[in-house]
Amino acid sequence: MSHETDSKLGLDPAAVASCRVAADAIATDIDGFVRRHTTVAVERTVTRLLGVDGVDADAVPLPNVLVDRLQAAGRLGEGVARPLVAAVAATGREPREVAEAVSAGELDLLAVPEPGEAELRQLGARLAQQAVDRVAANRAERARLQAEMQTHPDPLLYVIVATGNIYEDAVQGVTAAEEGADVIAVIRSTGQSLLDYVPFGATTEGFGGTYATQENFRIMRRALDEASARNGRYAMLCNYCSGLCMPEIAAMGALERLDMMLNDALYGILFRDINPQRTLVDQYFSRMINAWAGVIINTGEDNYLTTDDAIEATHTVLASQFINEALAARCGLVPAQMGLGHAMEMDPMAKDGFLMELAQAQLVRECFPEHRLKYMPPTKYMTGDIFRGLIQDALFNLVGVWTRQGIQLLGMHTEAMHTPHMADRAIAIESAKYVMNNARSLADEVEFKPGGLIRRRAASTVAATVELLTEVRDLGLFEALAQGRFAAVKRSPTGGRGLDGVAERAPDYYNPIEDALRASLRLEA
Amino acid sequence: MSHETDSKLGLDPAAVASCRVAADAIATDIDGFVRRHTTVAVERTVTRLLGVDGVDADAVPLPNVLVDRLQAAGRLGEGVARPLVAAVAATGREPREVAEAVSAGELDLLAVPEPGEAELRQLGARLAQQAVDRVAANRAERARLQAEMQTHPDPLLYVIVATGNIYEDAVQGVTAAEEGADVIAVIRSTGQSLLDYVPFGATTEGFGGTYATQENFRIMRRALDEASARNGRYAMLCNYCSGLCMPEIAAMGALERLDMMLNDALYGILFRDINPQRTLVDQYFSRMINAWAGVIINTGEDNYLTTDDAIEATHTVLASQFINEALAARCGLVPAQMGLGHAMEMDPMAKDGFLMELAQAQLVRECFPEHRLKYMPPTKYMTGDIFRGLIQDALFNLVGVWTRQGIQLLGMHTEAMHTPHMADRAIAIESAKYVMNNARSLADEVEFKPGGLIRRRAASTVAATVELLTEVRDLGLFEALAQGRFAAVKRSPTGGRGLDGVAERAPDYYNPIEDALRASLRLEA
Amino acid sequence: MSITGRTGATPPDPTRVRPYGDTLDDGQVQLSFSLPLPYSPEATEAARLLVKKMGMLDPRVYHAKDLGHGYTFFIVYARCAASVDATQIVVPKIEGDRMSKKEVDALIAERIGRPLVILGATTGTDAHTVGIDAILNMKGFDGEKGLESYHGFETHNLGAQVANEDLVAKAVELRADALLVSQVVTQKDSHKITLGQLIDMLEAEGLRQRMVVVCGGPRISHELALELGYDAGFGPGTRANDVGAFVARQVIERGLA
Amino acid sequence: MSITGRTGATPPDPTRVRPYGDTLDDGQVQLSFSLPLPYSPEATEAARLLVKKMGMLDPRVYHAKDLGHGYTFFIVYARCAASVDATQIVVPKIEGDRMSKKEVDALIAERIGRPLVILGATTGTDAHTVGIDAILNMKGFDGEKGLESYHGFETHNLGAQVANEDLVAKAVELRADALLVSQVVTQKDSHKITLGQLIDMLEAEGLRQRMVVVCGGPRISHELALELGYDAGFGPGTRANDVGAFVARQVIERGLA
Ligand code: B12
Ligand code: B12
Ligand SMILES: Cc1ncc(COP(=O)(O)O)c(C=O)c1O
Ligand SMILES: Cc1ncc(COP(=O)(O)O)c(C=O)c1O
Repeated sequence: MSHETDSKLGLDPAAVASCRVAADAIATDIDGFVRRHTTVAVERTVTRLLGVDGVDADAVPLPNVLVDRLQAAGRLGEGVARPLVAAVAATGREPREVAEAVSAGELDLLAVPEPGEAELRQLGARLAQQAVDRVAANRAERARLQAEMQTHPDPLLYVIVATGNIYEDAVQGVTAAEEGADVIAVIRSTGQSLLDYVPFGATTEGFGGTYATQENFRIMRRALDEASARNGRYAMLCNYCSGLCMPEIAAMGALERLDMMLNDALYGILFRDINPQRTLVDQYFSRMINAWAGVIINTGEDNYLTTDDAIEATHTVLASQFINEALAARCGLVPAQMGLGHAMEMDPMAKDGFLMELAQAQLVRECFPEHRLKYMPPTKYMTGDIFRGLIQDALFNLVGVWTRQGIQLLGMHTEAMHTPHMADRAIAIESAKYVMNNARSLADEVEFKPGGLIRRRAASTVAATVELLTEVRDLGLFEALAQGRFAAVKRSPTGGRGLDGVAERAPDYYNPIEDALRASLRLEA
Repeated sequence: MSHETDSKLGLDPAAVASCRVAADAIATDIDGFVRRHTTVAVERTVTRLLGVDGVDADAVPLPNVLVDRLQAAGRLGEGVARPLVAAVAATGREPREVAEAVSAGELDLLAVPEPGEAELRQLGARLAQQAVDRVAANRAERARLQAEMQTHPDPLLYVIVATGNIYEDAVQGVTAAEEGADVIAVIRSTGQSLLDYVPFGATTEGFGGTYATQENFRIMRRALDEASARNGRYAMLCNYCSGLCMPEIAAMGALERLDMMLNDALYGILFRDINPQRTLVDQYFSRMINAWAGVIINTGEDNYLTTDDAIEATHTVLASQFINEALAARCGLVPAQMGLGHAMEMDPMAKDGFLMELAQAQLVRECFPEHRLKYMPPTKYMTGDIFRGLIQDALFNLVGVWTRQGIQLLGMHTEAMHTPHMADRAIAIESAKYVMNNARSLADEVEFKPGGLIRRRAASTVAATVELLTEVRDLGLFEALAQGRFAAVKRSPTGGRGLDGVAERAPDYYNPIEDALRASLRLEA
Repeated sequence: MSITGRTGATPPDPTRVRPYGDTLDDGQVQLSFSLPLPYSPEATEAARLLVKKMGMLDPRVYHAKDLGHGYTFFIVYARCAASVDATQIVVPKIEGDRMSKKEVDALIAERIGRPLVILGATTGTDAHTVGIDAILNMKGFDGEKGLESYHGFETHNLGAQVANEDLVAKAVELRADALLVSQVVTQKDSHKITLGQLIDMLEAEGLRQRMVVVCGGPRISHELALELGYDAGFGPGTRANDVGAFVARQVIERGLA
Repeated sequence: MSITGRTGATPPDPTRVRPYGDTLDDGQVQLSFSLPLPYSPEATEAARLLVKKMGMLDPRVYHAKDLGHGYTFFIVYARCAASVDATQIVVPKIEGDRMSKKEVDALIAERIGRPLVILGATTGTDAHTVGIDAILNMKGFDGEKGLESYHGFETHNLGAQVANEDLVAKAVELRADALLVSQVVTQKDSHKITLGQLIDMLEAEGLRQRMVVVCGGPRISHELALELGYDAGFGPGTRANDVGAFVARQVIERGLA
């Protein structure tokens, strides 16, 4: 696709190739770092996938109870699997029962005698395989349902529900699915990404969203499955797999058959001030889980254009997408699972802004031809003028279908005021369907004049991207973030939240889930 | 422009040329007919341009008083100028005073002795020249004002005001001009086109519009001139020069410096059931006046797609535009004064409808490269869903700027419910400005794939147009209308309203205004 | 007004229906309007106060746009405190199951035995014919052929701008079984005036009870038609078969043929 | 309500302001909302009745859309019978003429003689920084540089998600002359809660009167800020110079420096 003759933009394939080379070097560097570390979240995820769930009397989730104990003893670097599997071996109980016993004070997790290494690893591998198989079964179930039902041509229509009450979310999600949405994303309560634990149970009073809890996932999945069956179209469920509990949420999603996850360490670093080391380690494990679960991940580069200028800084988005692609590939995600994010965020009053947006969207499409690109609507320049907003979103939908994006996040005309009301969403879905059907074949019909504004804009963005990626490769990603290369935000590798949850892996670090995933995904051990 | 290399659609210049040849033959035929006839409206127009205005005690306009007298005596075919000028010569009064005297019963118009033919013609010519000069002065005044003020790139933004109360119309027009409208069109009360006289004075209670009266023209012109001066942009004033008083309204418009006029006999025939002979004769004279006044005329082919199907019947629009072009040219109108009408009226639910609309709009643009095309927004498929409607109009605005239309009639999201409220219009203007600025250079940037849907659609429309025009040429326009070739409506040459106001010109028919206009416009006598 | 939201899969209460934004009973309503006040903080406050006067809670003016010349446009969201009891609502409707063209023709053939004469027109100064054509003409509407294509009807479409007198005269001349009148222009209630006049004329001539008289148009409801003295009213999206079925049934029920 | 319209160039009456569609005092208002009722004529009637309960005349439901699952969306136009007296409206406003960056700097240099220490943050769990950055950072907003670029200010931007305690501690540490707090998320009135807490904490520490405390955000008005105990509030479109001018003047007026 990046080949001259295929490119509508006349892109230079060599320039695109050098982006990939630089991004790969950046990812290799991160990969080395990640493999030497673990985090409290990674370890809690291991407990979850081994079957631990529930909360203690103080509402502390059992995965936290176990891992906090480990960390308090300064033994986080060994991994929680070692003592947990040992306890299972010693007591003959299920991991969940072990956790309950620990939380009840009946069992000291760290005082259990370990069986021999071979026996421990055999038991660990068996337990891990159960988890991996359960996730595989969900994946197969999804495939079965999707095969039975109708599919919608790309771009998929993606909408959010964000009432703060999961029962309302379910009602809203079901109506959206009925109206034609392909993906229902449940927005999280504002504070969750900074919590170093996953809340438990159904949410009825969140702020701007509900918590990502396993129960909430279940309620939504059930509601959408029923709606899918009624509509004959499979409604995908999406949630947020980012923040301090990134891999735990990936695990919960894998267990409850979520189909899509926002999953991007860079988002957390830049927009939530989460510590870069912590979240990059977390991301690695979360993405392996997502890869195995068949989840499509969405990355957050679209957000860069809210703090930086969309006309000046588009190359930062493209550069970050190349980095995210390289990082994701190392976790076993295939291009069709990579919802690399970008956005239409230029000032709508810009002369010829529509042409520039078209150039950008087509450029991203051509750089990532097999990826399920996630395309974000205007948000920053949405105002209280809902009538103008509707048109901004219509132009966005036109660009989306014209450049064949993969996932179209539907813009809401009420973006500047509230998270979407039921009718806002219905209006958005109806307009997207209208515009996309009415202009369905535009991509086949239209060519961009050689030497024109659109091609020139694409070429200059690629050139700037090569330059930025080369620089980031030379600096290293951590230093590049510290210097504010992305989103006009500076984040130090030792700043932000969650660094205290990171530990260097001990020589005898043991993580049977990671081992099983690497084997299943055929990743380098 | 119809040359292969210049055409974005790869149009066949020979096909376009044969459309013009056929249309010219059709116009020649009509021309012959028109030159042999006059109508009550034409004669009333002569009196108006000679200075007759006002109403009698029964509110009958003085032009009607004079012409009715003539017609009652079976002498319409001689023209009103002969007795009127004779009366001026005999009494030494102004034509207006003569009319007042006739109306008061003090003078019998038909009993005045005629001076010698030479004297009559000399006096007639002098009086006519005064009228022609007064119109020329208005034209010069417009040119002066426009030169002083800013101009807006095409498409011009055209909006309607339609309150039924001229004082509200003025308020609405002024706000529209302030918001950026280039043309303010004042809609007429529903019944006016069927009236065989022009109402007098200011309207405060019309239905769906105000009457086209000279006083209303004056009130609006004054309000807009003031607004223009404040805004530094010249606001054009438009009204409806059609129906049974077509040429009279042209005269009133010329006297009050209107800038644009809806002026199309075919509209009256097809949509108002006005007699074809009557209105084609009226149209001829009205267009000469408009030509001399520097008025841009708008034709009504856009309406065809309200009674016929836009996907099936577009070629009827194009064919009619060629006919209208040929007819208009014979009256001295230059391409820049020809606002040939067409419309975006396909079912918005049609797959790839946007592409077809694009093809049509570009086709019309290329067939009439120097004309100020009038492009009508979606109306028929506008519904009570104002949110969808806004988007229909946004796509229309995008097509308008992309294909460089001349006059963009702004769509209203409230089209299906009421004539525009002040805010509806403001929203429409703001969105048009937004979309057109944001996509200003699209026409320069984009090419249509050879052999693609867009080019094929254009080619097949041209082919169908050639066929239809050939058929109409063979049938003659009157017979073609009778057979329902346009707008899926059949109109017989002897049906409809107003035939009784048509008379064959007598051998001594005299019309000094026509003579003066022909001379000024350098038209064949 | 207590804003609750659901704590489970609570269904809404139909006896107390309020607008729904994203939480049960939140009452969310979007409004927009212009005020004849110059763009200013005071105008915005006036907009807010006005919405309060409508009995709304928490009005928030999200957008104010200067329309120029002393006018300002507002977009407001607010919460409606009022509710309606939906269980008490009764809307008059045309009775009888839907029938297809074939069924209508069969009914007429069987029960009447001759084609019914139908006269259609858009009356007054209204020039809109698309609606009446959609019902009467061969071509029809929405894939459904018009009454002209039925064996059971002999249709006469007089077109638009037809004076009520001319319509009545024609009805007498053709011994019409049914009159179908379209009204599209509704400004200053012109449709109600024109429609009302026709009924008055028919009654004066003693014709009203001898034929089926129905009207239609984008702003016509069955309820309004009944108020105006018509047998039925047909609004947006009407298709010919429903009109045909109504006319045939009426003629049979009322023994008019 | 008498619908009059103009008979000449009649101006609107500011003591009795009503919405304006296309005729003076026509009261035209557009509404849209959803009801938890299945798409049906009865639901449409419920929508109409509800708008009547708002005190509106002639409600016309122009569009009803099935949202599925027992919900319906409506677009309604109606005429508002209520009016407001615009001559009685008083909106609190920040006083003083606008000043440029240069003028603000000059005022501080002349009347205070040292840079004022300004501390900015978005508080609570709110992660939106674009607004506060627009006021504080070099880059600024809408072509107007931020307070960081002023000689008269020493600015500290703590970013977002800052706990009120941390903000107060930092204020003490840096001996701040002014606190600038941003709140963007307003769901469930979270902005009011977070803003209210800060004032309580400052009062408890006896700091409130010793500094200028202002807030801003898309849903903040000067009036709301005063209610919450702030010295001023700045809404959408605010530019740095206005904030700078306000802070400088307050410090001088209240003799805080
Ligand atoms: C097409 C059209 C025209 C065409 C009409 C061509 C023609 N021969 O019909 C033209 C361009 C000529 C025209 C002119 C004008 N129009 Co016009 N027009 C429209 C438009 C765009 C569509 C109407 C339409 O065809 N709808 C499609 C048909 C199929 O729908 P329908 O009429 O509702 O019919 C269905 C049902 O209602 C029902 N039905 C209808 N009649 C009947 C009768 C019976 C017996 C039955 C059983 C059922 C039935 O069945 C039909 C099929 O389902 C509307 C805007 C809109 N989008 O609605 C404006 C509109 C109706 N027009 C309007 C106006 C004001 C005018 C003018 C007066 C403007 C002017 N001053 O120049 C003129 C003059 C015409 C006049 N005196 O009446 C206004 C009316 C405002 C109002 N509420 O009063 C509208 C709403 C536009 C606007 N916003 O200003 N118009
Ligand atoms: C950009 C943005 C983001 C970015 C923020 C990046 C960043 N670092 O700031 C990202 C993508 C991270 C984001 C995330 C979220 N966002 Co957000 N976001 C927006 C968006 C699109 C634009 C806001 C903006 O930057 N405006 C531009 C600035 C310049 O305007 P401003 O803030 O009003 O500032 C001006 C004035 O108000 C004033 N001002 C502001 N602060 C101050 C302070 C002082 C002292 C003074 C004097 C003046 C002042 O001066 C500024 C310049 O004039 C809005 C939608 C919209 N169009 O408004 C949603 C919006 C604010 N976000 C929203 C939500 C819900 C979220 C999330 C919670 C969603 C979720 N659950 O995932 C998350 C989490 C964030 C959190 N916990 O706070 C909602 C809030 C709904 C509500 N009313 O409560 C909105 C309205 C979108 C929506 N409709 O759902 N968001
Ligand atoms: C990749 C990614 N993760 C997460 C989020 C938001 O999640 P939160 O703010 O709840 O962490 C976003 C929001 O846009 C995102 O793009
Ligand atoms: C050319 C032309 N003349 C006149 C009119 C309408 O005028 P009226 O119905 O008042 O004759 C139209 C309406 O669209 C038109 O296109």
